[in-house]
Amino acid sequence: MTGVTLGKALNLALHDALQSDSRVVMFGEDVGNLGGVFRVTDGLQEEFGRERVFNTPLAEATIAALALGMAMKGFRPVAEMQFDAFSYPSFQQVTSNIAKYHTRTGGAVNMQLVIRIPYGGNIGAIEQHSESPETYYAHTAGLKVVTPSTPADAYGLLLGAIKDPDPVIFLEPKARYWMRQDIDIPAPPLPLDRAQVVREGRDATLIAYGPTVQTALLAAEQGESEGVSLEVVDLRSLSPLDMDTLAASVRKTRRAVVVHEAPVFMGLGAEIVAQLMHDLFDVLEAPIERVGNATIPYPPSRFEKLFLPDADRILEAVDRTREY
Amino acid sequence: MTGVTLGKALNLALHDALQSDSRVVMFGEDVGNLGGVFRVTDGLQEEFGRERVFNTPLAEATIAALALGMAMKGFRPVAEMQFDAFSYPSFQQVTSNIAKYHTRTGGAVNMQLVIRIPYGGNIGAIEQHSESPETYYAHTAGLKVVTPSTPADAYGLLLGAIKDPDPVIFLEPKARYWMRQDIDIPAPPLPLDRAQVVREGRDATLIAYGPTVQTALLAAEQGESEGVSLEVVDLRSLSPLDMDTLAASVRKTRRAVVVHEAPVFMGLGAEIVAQLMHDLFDVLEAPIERVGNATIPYPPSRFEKLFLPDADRILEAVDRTREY
Amino acid sequence: MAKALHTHPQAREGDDNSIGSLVDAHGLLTPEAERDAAVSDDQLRELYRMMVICRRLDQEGLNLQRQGELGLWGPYVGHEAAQVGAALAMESTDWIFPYYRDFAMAVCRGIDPGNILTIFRGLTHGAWNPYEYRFAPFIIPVGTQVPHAVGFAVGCKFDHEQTAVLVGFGEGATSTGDWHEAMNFAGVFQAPVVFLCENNQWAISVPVEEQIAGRIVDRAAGYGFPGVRVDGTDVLTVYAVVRAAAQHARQGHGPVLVESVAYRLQAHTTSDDPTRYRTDADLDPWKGSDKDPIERCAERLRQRNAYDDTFAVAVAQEAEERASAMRQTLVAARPPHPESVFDLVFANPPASLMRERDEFTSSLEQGGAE
Amino acid sequence: MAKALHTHPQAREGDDNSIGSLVDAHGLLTPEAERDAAVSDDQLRELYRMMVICRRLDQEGLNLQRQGELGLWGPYVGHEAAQVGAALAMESTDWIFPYYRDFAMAVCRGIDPGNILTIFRGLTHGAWNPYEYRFAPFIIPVGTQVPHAVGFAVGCKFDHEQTAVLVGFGEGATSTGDWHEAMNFAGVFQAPVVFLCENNQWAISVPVEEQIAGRIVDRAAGYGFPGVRVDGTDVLTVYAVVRAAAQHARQGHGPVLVESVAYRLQAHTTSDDPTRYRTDADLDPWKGSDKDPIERCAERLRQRNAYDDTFAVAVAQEAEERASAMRQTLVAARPPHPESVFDLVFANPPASLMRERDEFTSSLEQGGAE
Ligand SMILES: Cc1ncc(C[n+]2csc(CCOP(=O)(O)OP(=O)(O)O)c2C)c(N)n1
Ligand SMILES: Cc1ncc(C[n+]2csc(CCOP(=O)(O)OP(=O)(O)O)c2C)c(N)n1
Ligand SMILES: [Mg+2]
Ligand SMILES: [Mg+2]
Repeated sequence: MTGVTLGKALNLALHDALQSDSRVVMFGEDVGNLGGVFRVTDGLQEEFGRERVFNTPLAEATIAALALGMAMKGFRPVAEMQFDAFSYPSFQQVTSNIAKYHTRTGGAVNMQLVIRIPYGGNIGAIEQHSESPETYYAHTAGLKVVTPSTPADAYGLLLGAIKDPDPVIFLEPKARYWMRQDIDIPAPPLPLDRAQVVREGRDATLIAYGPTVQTALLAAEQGESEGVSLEVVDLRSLSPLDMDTLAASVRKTRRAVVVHEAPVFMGLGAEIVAQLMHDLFDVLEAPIERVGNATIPYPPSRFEKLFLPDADRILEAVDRTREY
Repeated sequence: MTGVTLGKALNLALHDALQSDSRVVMFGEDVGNLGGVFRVTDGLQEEFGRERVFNTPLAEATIAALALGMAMKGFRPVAEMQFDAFSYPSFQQVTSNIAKYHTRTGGAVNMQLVIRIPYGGNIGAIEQHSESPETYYAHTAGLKVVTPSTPADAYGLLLGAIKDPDPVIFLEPKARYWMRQDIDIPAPPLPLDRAQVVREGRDATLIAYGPTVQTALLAAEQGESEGVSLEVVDLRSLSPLDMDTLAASVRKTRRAVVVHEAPVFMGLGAEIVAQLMHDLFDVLEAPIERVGNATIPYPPSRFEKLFLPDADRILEAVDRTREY
Repeated sequence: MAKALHTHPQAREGDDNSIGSLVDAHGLLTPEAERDAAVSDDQLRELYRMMVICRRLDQEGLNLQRQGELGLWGPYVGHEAAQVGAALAMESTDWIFPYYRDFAMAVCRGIDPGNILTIFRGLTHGAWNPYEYRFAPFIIPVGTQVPHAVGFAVGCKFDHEQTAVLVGFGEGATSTGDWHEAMNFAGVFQAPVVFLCENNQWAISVPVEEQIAGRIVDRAAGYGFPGVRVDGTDVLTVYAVVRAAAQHARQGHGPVLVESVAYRLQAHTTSDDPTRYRTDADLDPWKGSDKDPIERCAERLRQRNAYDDTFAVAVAQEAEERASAMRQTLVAARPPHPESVFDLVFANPPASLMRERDEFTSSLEQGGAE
Repeated sequence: MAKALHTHPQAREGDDNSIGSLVDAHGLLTPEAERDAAVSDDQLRELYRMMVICRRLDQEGLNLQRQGELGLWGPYVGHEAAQVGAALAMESTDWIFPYYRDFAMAVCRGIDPGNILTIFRGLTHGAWNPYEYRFAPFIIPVGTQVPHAVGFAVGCKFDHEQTAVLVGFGEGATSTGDWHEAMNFAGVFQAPVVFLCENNQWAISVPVEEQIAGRIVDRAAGYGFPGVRVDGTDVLTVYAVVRAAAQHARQGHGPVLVESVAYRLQAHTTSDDPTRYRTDADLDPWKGSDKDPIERCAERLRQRNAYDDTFAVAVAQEAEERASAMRQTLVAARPPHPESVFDLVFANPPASLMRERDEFTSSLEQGGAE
């Protein structure tokens, strides 16, 4: 299929999952005839009916809890949170129940459910619509957390998440919903725990995920024109981290920069840096750099580009590792 | 005052704050005539009356929101969450409102409030009563996060938190409520952003906070008898981190181990390691080690000691840094 | 039923039904209540005036968004009676905790509309000092402002003030846990709060029947305080009922829930496409002049002989002027320095944040960005 | 009032008051309803039997805790009628979502009480397979199980099953946002749920009047479904009302709220010290045999001539035997291998977690701990 946007790829994955498994259901605010505020569920209610795809009242805690209850009843719920910050009301249900229910039932009950959360900034939005909540979820044991960076990955990862027997937080880089790619569908589900080298290089590794992968690739291109060869690794899975793939790349390049939109402080970069610098202490030529937001609430949109990673800031960080 | 427990020191700080500032109020579940499930508010309602110290309904989101509203009205609320995991219902109010209200009002409204949260394990409790939620709060810009490790610090830090014009998450190491110390009171408030070297040493630095400081000190003593000289730094402030104090210590010892009860993955140790290994790349003799919980929901209490840091595990980590 | 089991005496709906009895079965002020309310011609004209101005400002907001001057606009046409009626019903010493759509309330409180718009232009997250206007910031996470108002009101009560607190929210907000917790706290603490539900029958694309079980107004009884459902297109009713509710609250009788029923005539926001979920026919019952807040108010004024062309033209002209002043203020608004973002996080910022700020500033200077 | 404004037709309390009318002003089954319920002597004896057994198990739990065999015990004495009555009122094909205090419900469902106790001994977070008993795990975070039940019930409805779902919670739980959201969802989706509030008038030290504004039972009307307040010390009433409510739900008429009013006669848990917040005098009205679920049931049986010493002695003896069996099962329970903690996190665990497990195992072997 040609020119498929990331949003459309997600829509196709939901469609194929709803079609191939009658136990898959999809719900959330405005996912019905509106098709969601980003149109990811466009046309699904019409095709599959109101018991497969349905609107809920405005209550994220109970959207999550509904997923728990329906999963227990043998459905495979896919719940949508409308925006990153609006997933916070569900925090207790996700952390204290969804992440712990398998344990709590001695393994008897699977939490085969997906919570989709559009996240990230760069869309010129008002407050609360641009957050990067991955730290909150990745730190919570009992959850799997993934995020795609391309339409093809979006399709494959979402299928993989729906088929996985465990609860998956599926973070959708909302600024990339409109990114286009030719993709083959139907395609098999992708594994949930694998990072991918999306560009090979020699001089340093850029580690990115979700919205920042394209930014990292742009930086790598720009770097190339300036004579720097940058490898780019797309995490795809934020929890667990695929440290083997990361370590293999950094073992080769001996320098790295981690790039995300979330504040650097306690961002995912902290864990990646801590592990890589620990495991590759003797291999690294320079300390690993992190590029992310400052320790501030997400700024007014007029200023967001000044705080989000861009190719220049990434290349400056690369320079720091190379000039070390 | 002799033999004051950490719980009593908190009680004294609340008492002195209520007495010296008529705008201080204190509320939460069971903080009235019960004095809280840990007796931290013992006797306060009786002395100060039901408009200064009062029970609320069982609703943590609105306990936090009540603090916001009353702070805006010029009170200095101190809200209690009964246990770590029961702070999660307030996550949206804390993250989306309390942490952002000062920003949102152009600096006009101060969120001069404290949210007290007993945290950590090692008390043989049932599920949900032993969590270490500091990552969730420390990653949230707009909050200050502190935790005492001794009765004296408990008193001084809580006074400091109440007097600070910004929202403070005050984490209380519940397993240490019964730790005793002779303390001077009244004492001045402590600054909220300072770590403290609580034991000097040469061979490696143990970085700990809250419940693990005593464990680290124990390890240091044991280490001494084995001929290893360990410095122990108590973070006291989890956000911001006092990196100057940490760096100064590690610059001297050139080896470090971070110790906390939270899972290692995305725990506070990740940020500390990432910063120290970045800033002291050339100084360190070995990668910094982390000791904490596995990537699991908090285990049944029968097993908790196997998963929590103890002196042995800390010293093994020290050995790893020394044998590197 | 089961009264004998009732272990603690508490106010129940019916104990104080004076507020509920202000309106008839259609949610309109009864003739008797209208007489008692004694709203003067001048007051009614003031309500009319503010509604006309606010509708014009709403239109201008939409224009500005279409012209690329705003990132987003959330129209409130259809809400004029609720917002203007409620805001003007409150004393200037009272407080208002709005939700994001309560633009007209902000205007009634005297906040410069051009400044408010800087929020929707992405320049700031908040454009006024709440203490200056006794008007809290707009809140985006639905429902979360409701318990803030309760906390503030508890404070007012403890300070023995004669202050009432109005909190605005949509019917979708009543689905949130925060709303319920706030209702219960308000009842338990007998806080002086007026809960104003602006039921416009849609939460983005979700119609009220997929949103709410039962009736919102009926929930008040479950918290032991009065609830009243008013026709949200009649400004006189909203004004009189909210004024009575605020008085009730101020006098220490506890909270009141007012459900104002009207209709969201426009898209949820300019990002929304309502053609996907509702038809023109859905709107038809709400488009007539009998449902238009301004027309209805004009009609009431005419019946009082308090409306004439001179008045109407003067108001329309004032509305034009204020709309163009709003536009001018907006486009002239200078964005704050980006570094100011750091200064607004804390009242007492830690040194580490100030270091981040300095690095940011010097990288801006180097990069020459913006 | 304001019926004309009601834009969508929905069930309201009163539309179906058949459940509410089962009880009189004291929350007791009316003679008529009792006749209609046709609870046989054997059924009533079964209710009696399970209450006696469960009270004895409760006592044994307390003993075990005092003897250091349990870390914690949460007594449910006073709740026997509510828990046994409700659990036995449900069909075996129905589901129950309990809260942490619903031990007697678990016993009624056939779960081995000695196994349940392993939770309170710190060996596990959950001691049974929910599918085996149609009984969900105990939930500690207050109120959060209520929407789980609704989700499950929505699933039952979509699967066109004749299944009702009972969910238990304390009156403190009604203060949580989750409770309200669940009530609203249940109403919107017309889910087959019976909400059972075990109002024991205390949430640890917080008395119901500091907890709840209004009356819990009155809240059902606000969600458009029936609510009924029953005397929670009369097992026959609880049984008949919950059975009717479950039938109502199973037949597709939507949810029902049952508020069962009794009293927490013991400490909140063994960690609690109630002398700090209530006096013996507070308990007095609840200590008489007219408030004791077992005594009341015995009295009903006597009136039916269905109670004699042989029966009573046999039941008491069975209770003794089950208490000692429970103790034996508990003390004989072998703790699982600590590594099993890793195996229970996921159904499909990632390799990194299995590596952590292996490291843990080998460090255990080295350290020789436990
Ligand atoms: C907690 C939360 N969830 C979701 C959203 C996204 N959202 C913004 S407005 C809205 C609908 C609100 O409807 P209602 O409360 O009826 O107010 P209205 O917009 O109709 O005036 C939604 C779902 C949000 N802002 N906050
Ligand atoms: C969300 C949450 N907050 C606080 C607690 C601590 N806590 C445990 S039981 C309890 C009281 C519950 O009272 P109620 O719902 O009436 O049930 P009861 O214990 O009286 O049966 C509290 C506050 C908790 N478990 N969960
Ligand atoms: Mg609405
Ligand atoms: Mg109770």
